[in-house]
Amino acid sequence: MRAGWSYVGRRALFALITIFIAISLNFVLFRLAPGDRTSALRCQGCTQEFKQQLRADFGLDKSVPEQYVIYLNQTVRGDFGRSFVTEQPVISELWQPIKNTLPMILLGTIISIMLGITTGVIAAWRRNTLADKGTVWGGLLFYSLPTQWLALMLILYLAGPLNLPTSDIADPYLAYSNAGAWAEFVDRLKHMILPAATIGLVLFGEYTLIVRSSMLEALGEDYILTARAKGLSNWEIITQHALRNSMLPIVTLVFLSLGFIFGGTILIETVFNYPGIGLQIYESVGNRDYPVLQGAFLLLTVVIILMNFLADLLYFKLDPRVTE
Amino acid sequence: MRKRLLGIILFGAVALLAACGGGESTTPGGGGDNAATGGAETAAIKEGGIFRLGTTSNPDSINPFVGFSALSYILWTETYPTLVQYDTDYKIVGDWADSWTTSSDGKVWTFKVKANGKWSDGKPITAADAAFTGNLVLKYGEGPAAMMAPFIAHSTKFEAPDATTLVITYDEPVANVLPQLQQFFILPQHVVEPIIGDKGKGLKQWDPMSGGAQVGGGAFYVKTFEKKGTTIIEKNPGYYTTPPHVDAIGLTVYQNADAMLAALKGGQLDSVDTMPPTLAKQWSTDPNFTLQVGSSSFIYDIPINSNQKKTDHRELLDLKVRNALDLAVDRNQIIETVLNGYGTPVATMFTDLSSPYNNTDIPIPPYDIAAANKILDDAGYARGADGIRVGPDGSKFDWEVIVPENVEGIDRLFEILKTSWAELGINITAKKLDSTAAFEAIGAPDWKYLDFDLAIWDWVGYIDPDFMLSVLLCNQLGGWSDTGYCNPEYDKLYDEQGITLDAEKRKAIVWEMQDIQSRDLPYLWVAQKQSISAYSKNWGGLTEPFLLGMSKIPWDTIHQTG
Amino acid sequence: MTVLAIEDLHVWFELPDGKELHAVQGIDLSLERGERLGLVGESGCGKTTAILAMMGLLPPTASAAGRILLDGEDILAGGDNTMRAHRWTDIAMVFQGAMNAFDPVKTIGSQIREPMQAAGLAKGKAARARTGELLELVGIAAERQDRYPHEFSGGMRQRAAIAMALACEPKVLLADEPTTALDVMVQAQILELLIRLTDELGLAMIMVTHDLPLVSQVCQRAAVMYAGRISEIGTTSELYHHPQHPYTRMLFRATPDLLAERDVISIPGSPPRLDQEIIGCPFRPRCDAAIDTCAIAYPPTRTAEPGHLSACFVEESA
Amino acid sequence: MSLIDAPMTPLNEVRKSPSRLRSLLSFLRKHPQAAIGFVILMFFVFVAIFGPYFAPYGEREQVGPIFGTPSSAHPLGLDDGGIDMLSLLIYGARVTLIVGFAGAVVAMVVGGAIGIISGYFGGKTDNALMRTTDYFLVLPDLVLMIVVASIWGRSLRNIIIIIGLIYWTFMARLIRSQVKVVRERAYVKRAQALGATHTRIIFKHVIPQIAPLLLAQTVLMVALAIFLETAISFLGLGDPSVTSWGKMIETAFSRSAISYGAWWAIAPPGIAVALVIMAFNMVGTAAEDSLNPRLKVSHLSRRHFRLRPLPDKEAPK
Repeated sequence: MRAGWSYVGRRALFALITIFIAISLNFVLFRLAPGDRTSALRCQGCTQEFKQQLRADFGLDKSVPEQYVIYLNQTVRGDFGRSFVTEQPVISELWQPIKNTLPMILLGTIISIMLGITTGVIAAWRRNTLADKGTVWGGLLFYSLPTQWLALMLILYLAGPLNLPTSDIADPYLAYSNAGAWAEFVDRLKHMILPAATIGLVLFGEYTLIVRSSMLEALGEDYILTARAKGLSNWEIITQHALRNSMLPIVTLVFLSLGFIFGGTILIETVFNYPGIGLQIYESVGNRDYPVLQGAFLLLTVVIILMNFLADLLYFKLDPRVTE
Repeated sequence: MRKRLLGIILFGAVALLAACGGGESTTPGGGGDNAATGGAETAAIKEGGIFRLGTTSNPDSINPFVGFSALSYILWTETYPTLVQYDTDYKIVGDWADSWTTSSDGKVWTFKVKANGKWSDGKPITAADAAFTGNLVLKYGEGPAAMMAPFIAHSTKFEAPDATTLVITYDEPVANVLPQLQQFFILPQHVVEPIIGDKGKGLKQWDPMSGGAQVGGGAFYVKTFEKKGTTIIEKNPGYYTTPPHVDAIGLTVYQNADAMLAALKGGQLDSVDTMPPTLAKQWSTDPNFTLQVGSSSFIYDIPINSNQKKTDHRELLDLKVRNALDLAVDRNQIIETVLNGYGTPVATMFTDLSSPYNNTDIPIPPYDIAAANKILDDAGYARGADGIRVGPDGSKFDWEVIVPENVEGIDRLFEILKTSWAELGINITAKKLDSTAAFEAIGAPDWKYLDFDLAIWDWVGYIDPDFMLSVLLCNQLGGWSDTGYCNPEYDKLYDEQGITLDAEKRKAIVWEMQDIQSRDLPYLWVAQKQSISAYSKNWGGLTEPFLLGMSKIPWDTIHQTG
Repeated sequence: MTVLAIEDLHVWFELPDGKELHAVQGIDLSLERGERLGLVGESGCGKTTAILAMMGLLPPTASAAGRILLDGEDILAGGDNTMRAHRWTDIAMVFQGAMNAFDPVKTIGSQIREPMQAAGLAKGKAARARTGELLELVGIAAERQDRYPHEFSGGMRQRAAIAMALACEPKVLLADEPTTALDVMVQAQILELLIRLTDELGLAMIMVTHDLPLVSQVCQRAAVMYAGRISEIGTTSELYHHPQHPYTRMLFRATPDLLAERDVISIPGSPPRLDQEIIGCPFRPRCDAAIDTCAIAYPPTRTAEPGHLSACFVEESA
Repeated sequence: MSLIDAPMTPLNEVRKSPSRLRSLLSFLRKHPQAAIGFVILMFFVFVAIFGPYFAPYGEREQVGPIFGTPSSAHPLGLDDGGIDMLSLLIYGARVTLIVGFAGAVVAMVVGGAIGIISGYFGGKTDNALMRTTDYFLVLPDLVLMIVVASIWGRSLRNIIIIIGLIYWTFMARLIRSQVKVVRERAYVKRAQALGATHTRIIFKHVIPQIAPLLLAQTVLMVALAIFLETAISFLGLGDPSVTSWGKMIETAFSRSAISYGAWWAIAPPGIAVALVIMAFNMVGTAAEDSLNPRLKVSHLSRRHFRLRPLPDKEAPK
């Protein structure tokens, strides 16, 4: 399997190069933004000398290449600078929101994968039946719904009847009143359901269509006929052969979208007032908090690159043909 | 970003005030204990409990060297000792200070402070803490402590001859020392001293929560702080005056009012600081909640570029045009539609909070399109083929309006304006920007105020008129000015009111300044929005201004009902 | 002893435009134990459809009629239900183009084991051992069962496909173009392997191909199919030496002969479409010996020798 | 037309369809899903073009109380400004569709150009362009969008450019691979041998060949662009001077329609967006399918072949 490992190595190298490009362009992108850390400052004591001093403190008086080297150096060491707004390290500003967002995204993705695979497989297997048509139309419909609007509809029509909270990540007073770990867990889950369901439903539309079409593709392959000839049951044929093969495009899709949902949670987190990474980014834009924005942007880009890489690795694991 | 603007203004205001020197009288102390009696409160007082408050604005930092949002100020007001405070009638009274005297030259202020106060970690609060904080800010005021510097502007040294005496020396007599000191938060020396660091850099990076909880010295201390979540402040057992009824206060930040109101309705909150006007009527009939409609600290205004050097659309400099525009602002419809009736029209920069400085002689312009059209016709601005008026220099009445985002209802306001002004043969397009970018766009290029035509913004009404008046000074070009307005006559009056200690005389000057404004119209004043908050009927003792952020919240009266 | 007998088998396909395609129009075949029968014809003649029908693998758009007797039992009588029980355990198949007959993401071994496990014949270690034996039988080292299809050459894959077909010790092996797309050397090896296996295991085989000379090398008997019917059937030497049907004759000429150096002459035209009824002999338009009668009716089956039947009005001289 | 043109025009390339309209009709007949989508689209395009002439009320005309409930006079009720929702919906169609189409066209032009150059020239050009594309592909799109929108300011033009800039990558990749195929075709080789310039070959031979795919992808991209418009507007980065469906959702949300229970202020624009996006997707996927048909028959089906009685045997003559 030496050829295989060289594949992994090549993908890893590619990921690293892309990350390097992302880091560099990130520097450029925010250098292009108007103003710097000091220009937006307005206060009585903000004299030119004061601003000059500040610029020196932030290393903004150095030449661009010098700044770039310093920036690279810091980035490699995981130092993304300090927030303009809170003066706390960017990493710690981003860490909590990420921790909040992650489980919500995972739950949503799990919901969408389970729903999407089930309906997609049924639709492909019962092609041209009512179930198939229903799935295709339903998938198209959910794929077409604006995310934020779906979220609002869930609040409007589901939150009340199901008695689910529509904002924040947890009831803060539970921890304060020492309600116990289980109660806190249930509470967290409750807060997560609606945002996760939104992600789940939005992705579901896309997933079910893709699963269906890649299942149809797989079901048309000769090895399915072989499997039937071999006397395998339908269930065995679908799970052992068709699904296994159609998983390849699905896995890639899931990992790719996992990377993008991180950024895409902005809409959902805005609606559900969910203190995650999306909300953090949105606020940083409003505050012109460039270090946080730059850090978040880089982080999300790297996440997407890593997800790509993971998808490659998984592909490698799932598809024995991938060696070149 | 209303609250944020409020924060900025608060700290700027005092800085400006400091420049104007002042009298030499001695103000008697407010007697320290300003606990309200609760008056007509009939429900039984139940001690303890946690008051859970929802807000749509957020605290940016609890480090006073960093944060500047209004909510952060509220948190510091509740958790750090201050020498004086506004009472519920917006009069300065003693808080930690029991009494104070001023030297005859007005430069030396001596405060007697309470001896019984303790920080939340058990250490006593002494005048030495105050002197330390003051001197620290003096030392690093041009650097890391810039955020705190305005509150002690013109002071030269802080001394604590004994534990209950604080002496502040100023380099000139300053008239409004007390309104400044109302926001001078006294920090625990034993906590801050070790983190100062090289050139004070540690101050900016200080995390007051690093010890697990903040070391507070007010009625409360911050137990948990979450910028976008819930911040809980707990009763400080060592508080120097009447302790609050509640055990703790929770402050949850919401990005949108909908979510907040759902939480209030669902019983996860006891109160919300703002009720959207669109919903207020619906809620006012809800038996479980009390809607509190109070004074306004919020005005919609339309800044017009008043820089005489403005390059294009110079027709906007024509006072006749401004008058016509003012007549074509349908204030009543704006109040009905944007504020759902929770507002009143205004013609000047002050809300009712600033009474009696509010010039009530200036009439609210009637909505009169015909009259406005006539003014423009008479001034010779003919309509072009497309119905849009054209100035004699060929300049079309087609203007760009800078609209900051995140100001409630401002899009709606723009639309109403666009419709009304279209009837005058004027077209406006919105340029929507985040508040920083919007402010930069107004000053563009480079704070020369040459490009922008008009803007729509909100204006924060404050108690003392000084800051609001100062925004229109010539020296504010590049500072707070959002109109490019400069009028030496106005500036002269401003300096005069700054040293006029007689309230009546000062009022007359301030009224005159407003007259000048209503003549020059650098702003069209539209409407003030009443503050609307709501709280559950399980709570009592909440008096009108409890969440306006202008004074210390009267926790000694707010309580759970039995 | 007759293992498999096909009696009057018909297959129709529904077409999307509502028409129907009569792909197999009543064929009769019988197969003795250990016998190798070639089923020959150009593409579109219904050969593959016929053997898919024998496996019960017709698509849902198909319908079938007739009888398929396995050891005297009509396994077509209950449609898919009765056929399923016999798939692979009694009748197994080597598919055309073994390239795609294997699932690319599973090991060769696991795919060979699958039918054993499905039929409950062997499990776990026993199944593994049996897989190894089968692979050895077709000339592949037993330990290569853990390799993936793409790691095998075309010839090896075809061998593995044969091993897979033998997994449940079937009575009948259907081989659909088992050697197309393989180079000549490998072709010969595979054919040799098939001959050896059928001889050793007493397995009956139907080999489908368009290559008549190839059939004469491998099979004792051959049936030539044209337009869904059998135009001629007989022993391969009879067919070679005394072809009764012009189509048979032309098929021999159309394939490069390994033995003689005759010119290769391709048959002009192509087989007729079967979505409409054909009047007369379907081969008539391409026939070089057609007579007037051919246009009117389908030729009756004529017996040239015992067991050598053909459907042609014209009596072919040797 | 120069003389050189004549031999260069390959016979199989210029398939003059009898008429564009007829080929469209036959496409729609073959794909009922596309036909439904097309009808929905035509309806909204009609509304977008002529809507202002038949909208019952003005775009900014307050005709009743805020959040007035649906009634016979106002079938969709009133919004937070007391403006007729139905009229707003009609006015909003235009901006939404303009942003959708224009954004997709920007993506098509940028992505198409890069895809063609990359695919046609290959080699180092291809490598450089595709590495750039790779980078853009991993950018978190929504985040990039709000960063750029907040830096550039909010206007319809900027939104269109942003949408185009975000989506060109998809287009570029797809077109590149197609161009690579076309490039190898005989008539392109012949044209090259005859000394035609690259520009000429690209415009005369390559673009006509990939045009249908380009078109199908553009249709799909319109759906994405509309989706993004609603997202941008929802985040308050839209153009405040114009009414779009995305902005209507944002307004309803920020003005607490949910708490008010004013479903009519929030549901209709979302449904309109969903319908249009769905319609574009239906037409786009059908067009894509017809260009790249998957004719594979499923080997596995719940149904099995049927049995039928033997046909009447004709007596052998």
